[in-house]
Amino acid sequence: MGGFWIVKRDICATVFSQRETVERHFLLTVRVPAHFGNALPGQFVMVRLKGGAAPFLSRPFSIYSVSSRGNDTCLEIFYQVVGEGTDIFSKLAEGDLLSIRGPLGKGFDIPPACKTVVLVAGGIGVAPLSFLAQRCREEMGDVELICYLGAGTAESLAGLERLEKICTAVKISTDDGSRGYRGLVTGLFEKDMDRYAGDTVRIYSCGPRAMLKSLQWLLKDNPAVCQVSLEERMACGFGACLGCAVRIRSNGGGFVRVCTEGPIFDIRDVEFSG
Amino acid sequence: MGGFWIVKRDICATVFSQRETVERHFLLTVRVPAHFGNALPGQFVMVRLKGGAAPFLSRPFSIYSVSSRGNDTCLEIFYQVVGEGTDIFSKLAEGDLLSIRGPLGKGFDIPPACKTVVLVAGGIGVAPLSFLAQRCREEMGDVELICYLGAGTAESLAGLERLEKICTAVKISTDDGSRGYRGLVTGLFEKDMDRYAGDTVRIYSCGPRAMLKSLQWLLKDNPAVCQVSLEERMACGFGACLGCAVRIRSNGGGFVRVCTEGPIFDIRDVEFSG
Amino acid sequence: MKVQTGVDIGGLTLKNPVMTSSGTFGYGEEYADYLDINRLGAIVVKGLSLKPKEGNPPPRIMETASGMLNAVGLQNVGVEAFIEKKLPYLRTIDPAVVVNIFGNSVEEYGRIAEILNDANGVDALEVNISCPNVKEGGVAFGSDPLLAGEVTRAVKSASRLPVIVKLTPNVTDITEIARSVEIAGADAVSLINTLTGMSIDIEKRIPHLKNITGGLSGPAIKPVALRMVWETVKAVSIPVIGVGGIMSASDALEFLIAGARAIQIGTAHFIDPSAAAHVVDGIEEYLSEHGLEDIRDLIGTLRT
Amino acid sequence: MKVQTGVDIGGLTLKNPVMTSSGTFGYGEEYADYLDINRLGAIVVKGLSLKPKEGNPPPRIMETASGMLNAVGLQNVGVEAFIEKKLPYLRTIDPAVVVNIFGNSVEEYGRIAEILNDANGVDALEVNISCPNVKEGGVAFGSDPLLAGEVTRAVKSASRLPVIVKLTPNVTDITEIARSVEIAGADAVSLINTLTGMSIDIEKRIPHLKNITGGLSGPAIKPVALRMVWETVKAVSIPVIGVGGIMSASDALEFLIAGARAIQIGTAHFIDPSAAAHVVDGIEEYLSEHGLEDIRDLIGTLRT
Ligand SMILES: Cc1cc2nc3c(=O)[nH]c(=O)nc-3n(C[C@H](O)[C@H](O)[C@H](O)COP(=O)(O)OP(=O)(O)OC[C@H]3O[C@@H](n4cnc5c(N)ncnc54)[C@H](O)[C@@H]3O)c2cc1C
Ligand SMILES: Cc1cc2nc3c(=O)[nH]c(=O)nc-3n(C[C@H](O)[C@H](O)[C@H](O)COP(=O)(O)OP(=O)(O)OC[C@H]3O[C@@H](n4cnc5c(N)ncnc54)[C@H](O)[C@@H]3O)c2cc1C
Ligand SMILES: Cc1cc2nc3c(=O)[nH]c(=O)nc-3n(C[C@H](O)[C@H](O)[C@H](O)COP(=O)(O)O)c2cc1C
Ligand SMILES: Cc1cc2nc3c(=O)[nH]c(=O)nc-3n(C[C@H](O)[C@H](O)[C@H](O)COP(=O)(O)O)c2cc1C
Ligand code: FES
Ligand code: FES
Repeated sequence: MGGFWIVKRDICATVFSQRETVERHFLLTVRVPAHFGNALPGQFVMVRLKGGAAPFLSRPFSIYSVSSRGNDTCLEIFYQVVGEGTDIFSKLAEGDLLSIRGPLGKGFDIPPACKTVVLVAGGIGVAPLSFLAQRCREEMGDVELICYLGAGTAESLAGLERLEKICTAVKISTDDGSRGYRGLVTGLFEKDMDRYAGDTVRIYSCGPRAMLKSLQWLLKDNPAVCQVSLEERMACGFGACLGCAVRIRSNGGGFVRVCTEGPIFDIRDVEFSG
Repeated sequence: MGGFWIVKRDICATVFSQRETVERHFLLTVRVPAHFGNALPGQFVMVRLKGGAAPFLSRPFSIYSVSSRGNDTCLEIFYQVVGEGTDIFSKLAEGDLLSIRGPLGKGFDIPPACKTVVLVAGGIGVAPLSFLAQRCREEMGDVELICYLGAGTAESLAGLERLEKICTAVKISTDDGSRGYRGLVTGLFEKDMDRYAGDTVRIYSCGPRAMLKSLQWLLKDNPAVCQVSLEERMACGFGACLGCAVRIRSNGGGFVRVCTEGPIFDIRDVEFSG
Repeated sequence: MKVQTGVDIGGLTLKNPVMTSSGTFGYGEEYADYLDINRLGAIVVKGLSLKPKEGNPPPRIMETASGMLNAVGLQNVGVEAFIEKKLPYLRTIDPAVVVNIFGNSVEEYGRIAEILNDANGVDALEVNISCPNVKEGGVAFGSDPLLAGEVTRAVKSASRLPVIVKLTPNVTDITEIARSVEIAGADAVSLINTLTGMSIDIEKRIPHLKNITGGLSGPAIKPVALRMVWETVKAVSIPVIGVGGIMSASDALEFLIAGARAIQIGTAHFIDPSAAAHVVDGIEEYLSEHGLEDIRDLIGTLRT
Repeated sequence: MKVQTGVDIGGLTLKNPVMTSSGTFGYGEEYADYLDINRLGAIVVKGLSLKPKEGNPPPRIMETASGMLNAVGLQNVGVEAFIEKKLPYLRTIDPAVVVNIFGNSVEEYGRIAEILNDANGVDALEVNISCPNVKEGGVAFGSDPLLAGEVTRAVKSASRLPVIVKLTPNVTDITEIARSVEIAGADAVSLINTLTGMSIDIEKRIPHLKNITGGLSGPAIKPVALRMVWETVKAVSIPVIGVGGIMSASDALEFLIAGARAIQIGTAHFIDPSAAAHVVDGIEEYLSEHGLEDIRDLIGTLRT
């Protein structure tokens, strides 16, 4: 009940900077307490304007990076404007105050013996995967990092710059073919898929539900372990409201909480039709 | 339906500056369209954060001044923080956007033959009276302007500086006697009251309801005309919601709308007990 | 794309489904300078009684989270003064004019309806059996299916105009009341009126409203209004008009998709007096963006 | 000034009137890291049924203006697993433990109450006859005074514990239900549960919630909750617990002044998990600033 208790309280964080990277995608940097340095890739935070009336509920965002800048610890969130809440956040500027809860949830699982890390990112799903790639590069030296990155058009490819610095290879798909492979990122991944098998390969994915569902189907005969980050509407983010239910196949096929038992799941355990 | 129609639409105004003058009293300056130059002392505006969720309803504020600064017309509002809405407004800074409706309501009535203008201001009630004093000085040359200004303590005397520049005399009262007369401003006024009679004298007042009520009582045998600015909770400010009812004695003793039939009333017509 | 936005409300034809709600739009003229009134489908005027009514003592309103409480108490000029002083203006404008009425007794409702038969310029009646802020009439009629039916019958048999009955949300089952007024001959129902609420000044330990309780309106109540509209659409065959917390075209579209034939905008006007015009624009845009040529292809298309 | 904040709720003694509300505080342990749980008067756990219940399919929640809709559907571990896995933690903490229960039939309510008689560490029962999100049980019992009374009698005769009955606001007259459960032996009532609401995705033209409708909670409903508490306080002699939209000490004080003997905090915990502790602090401050030595000198002091 000592330090640990204080650590979990919602913190008041100051916006350090914000900029639009590609259309309607914002990179938000906030100053946070040093313990955020322990955050794991795949974990998320709940964000709200300090004292603001709208949005009413906090919004969940994956951690895009945590880094030290001088004496400060900075948390990056990378998000797309899709509705009222993200629209309000897009107007944040330096000095504005946020209420932040986290880091929350489970992180990705990375076995030390892993030699090849494959990322399949759809749109803003790149956020947790980019953090994962960064950590892998930092902690696992010359691990092979292959990223499949999909977006609607060349102009909306999010997070590419950073991934290109970290990854062994970044393979791009766009729906309209304006850059890279023309089609869905799962189609691009499918062409290489047979190369990714065995105990030393791990696949990680995040993106729209339909994309994860087709990835699940693609992998049905491939033994490689694949973890995905799921999204669901959340009220609390720490297991109390039961709002973020998702159906899984194990454990008798019941509902689990994305915020607590997830957001990272084995892709084979997710019931996408449920 | 031409120019006039456009004039009355809610305008989007930019905050020019804001500062705290005395404790919990803020002077807010916003850039407004040029037609605000026609505003009359006693008129008010309804104010809301542009696009903000709280406060939900606009808040009414008297016009404290309108002036040209270069090519801009600037509206000043002088307000006290008393609740949620004014607390939110107190955080406004340069560049923030407001939605402003007005000028609304009727202004004070100043007969050209008036030689002596007496102001009785309680607390932030100084706002419309200061604007009135300013206009009188501008338009009526050497009119005698006597202001009775009351506050809780010397530190909370609002608007004094400006009034001292405009008025022939400013007489001060504080509840605790920390400056000027010790007691209520109506007590201070009462001592001089007999001097204010006749057709060339006009009395104007604004302040807490209890103060106006006792002023009404003081003036019961004094024939001088006295107008007061009343306050009531408002939703629309232009006569549509009937939220701002106040009981008057004329017209069969019914309710009238502060926003439309007021906010300026003859003190003898107001039913303070109703 | 030019879209067709006209709707028919039990014999009342509107060029678009956007109406103003009673008590929030005065007698229309208050808004003349604030928006182009002629863009609206219909105007519903402040509730009228047989005799003028002075309403409740102040304070009458109070802000709440995303909403407001009001206890105006149906202050109005009375039906005679309305015809003489307010109707002339309303005759000069384009939207349909709907007169909201209420009485102290079943007979009084009928009597007002009768008087309005001779008034040129009134296109429909809206019968308020749902005001929470007056002792007589109001909610007592609206929460009892039998009384609600009786009032409806009295107005219908007295009036030559289409009759809309306005329902209260302060009931266990709003569809029961809706069915009862449908059977009694109502041409349409509008819902919801305000939810009864309260707010307290903790310093003075008195209610913020002199009337103690008041009617809650605004975005806070929208989810309740939308649910009740959806339930009622399934329960009756007469048109349903959706009211409650509509601030934007997107809110209005929720009601239309749920099956409302038209919508009314109330409290939003206090926040932005031209709110209704923006809703008209937004509905048209949505229709053409979604390739819908006729608003009737949108109404009631919720998939559940 | 040291103030006395203890209250008695029909035999259940609380060191202060601040409780958490069912379904928003998990089984307590979820909050252990987020606030000093021992500051609270009582914890009400997530509603329990005889058998585990998996709840409704997602999406289960949606934000609304100053509120949220939920259709969790009473997902819970079941009474047996609760006793085995959740109660041990609850025995280690200081606040009173109130177990919220619901059943599919009158008998089932009684059966759960009976099972909990043997569970060490439970201080009172809260009987949920008001959940809008399940077909069985829930609101059907809560909107009929006779059924509400029957459920209350079944639980009272089966249980050795103080029994609080939790009422739904989705009724014409909440005092009628309150009086009925009082007569049936309830030791206290808590109100309100959520108002039934709905929200629609206008792009997909489907409800935002898979369950179509959900329960509205949060500040949006506070005025309605406060009004119902005030009405109920006047109608019954058993203690009333106020619930609905309480975000701050000032909100809680409104309910206490209106006559609530205690209050529950729900949705506010999602906005700030330590909300309840701030309310405890704020109430104490208010009492000492206002020279009130005992909270009982504040409760029910509204002047109307
Ligand atoms: C664990 C987790 C991590 C996430 N990480 C990121 C991230 O790094 N970057 C990012 O841009 N987004 C992320 N999201 C999604 C993000 O939370 C939503 O986009 C955001 O809450 C939308 O808020 P809004 O008010 O703008 O949209 P709303 O107006 O609430 O909704 C707009 C649209 O977004 C969908 N939506 C709303 N909330 C969620 C949600 N919680 N999950 C999925 N869809 C939702 C709605 O169904 C609707 O279609 C994450 C979600 C979760 C659960
Ligand atoms: C025509 C008019 C002109 C006004 N001019 C000024 C001005 O120049 N400067 C200034 O500081 N204030 C002025 N007021 C009062 C100002 O509108 C209120 O102080 C403000 O609305 C309070 O908002 P809030 O959200 O901070 O307070 P709330 O939290 O809403 O209420 C806090 C307290 O203020 C009182 N209050 C709230 N609204 C009003 C209101 N409309 N009228 C009177 N009391 C109210 C409440 O009863 C309560 O005691 C004027 C009011 C009117 C009607
Ligand atoms: C100030 C005010 C006055 C009202 N007066 C009436 C009235 O006279 N007759 C009536 O039927 N409804 C009246 N209502 C209810 C509204 O017409 C409408 O049903 C309700 O406010 C919900 O819609 P909204 O949330 O869009 O305001 C009034 C509402 C407000 C806010
Ligand atoms: C996510 C959620 C789950 C809830 N589950 C229950 C429940 O299991 N049993 C119950 O009696 N009430 C339940 N409620 C209702 C709350 O206990 C409370 O009565 C209601 O939310 C109003 O209070 P609030 O506005 O403070 O949240 C739930 C509410 C929410 C938001
Ligand atoms: S968000 Fe509340 S339990 Fe997951
Ligand atoms: S504020 Fe609406 S009528 Fe005066």
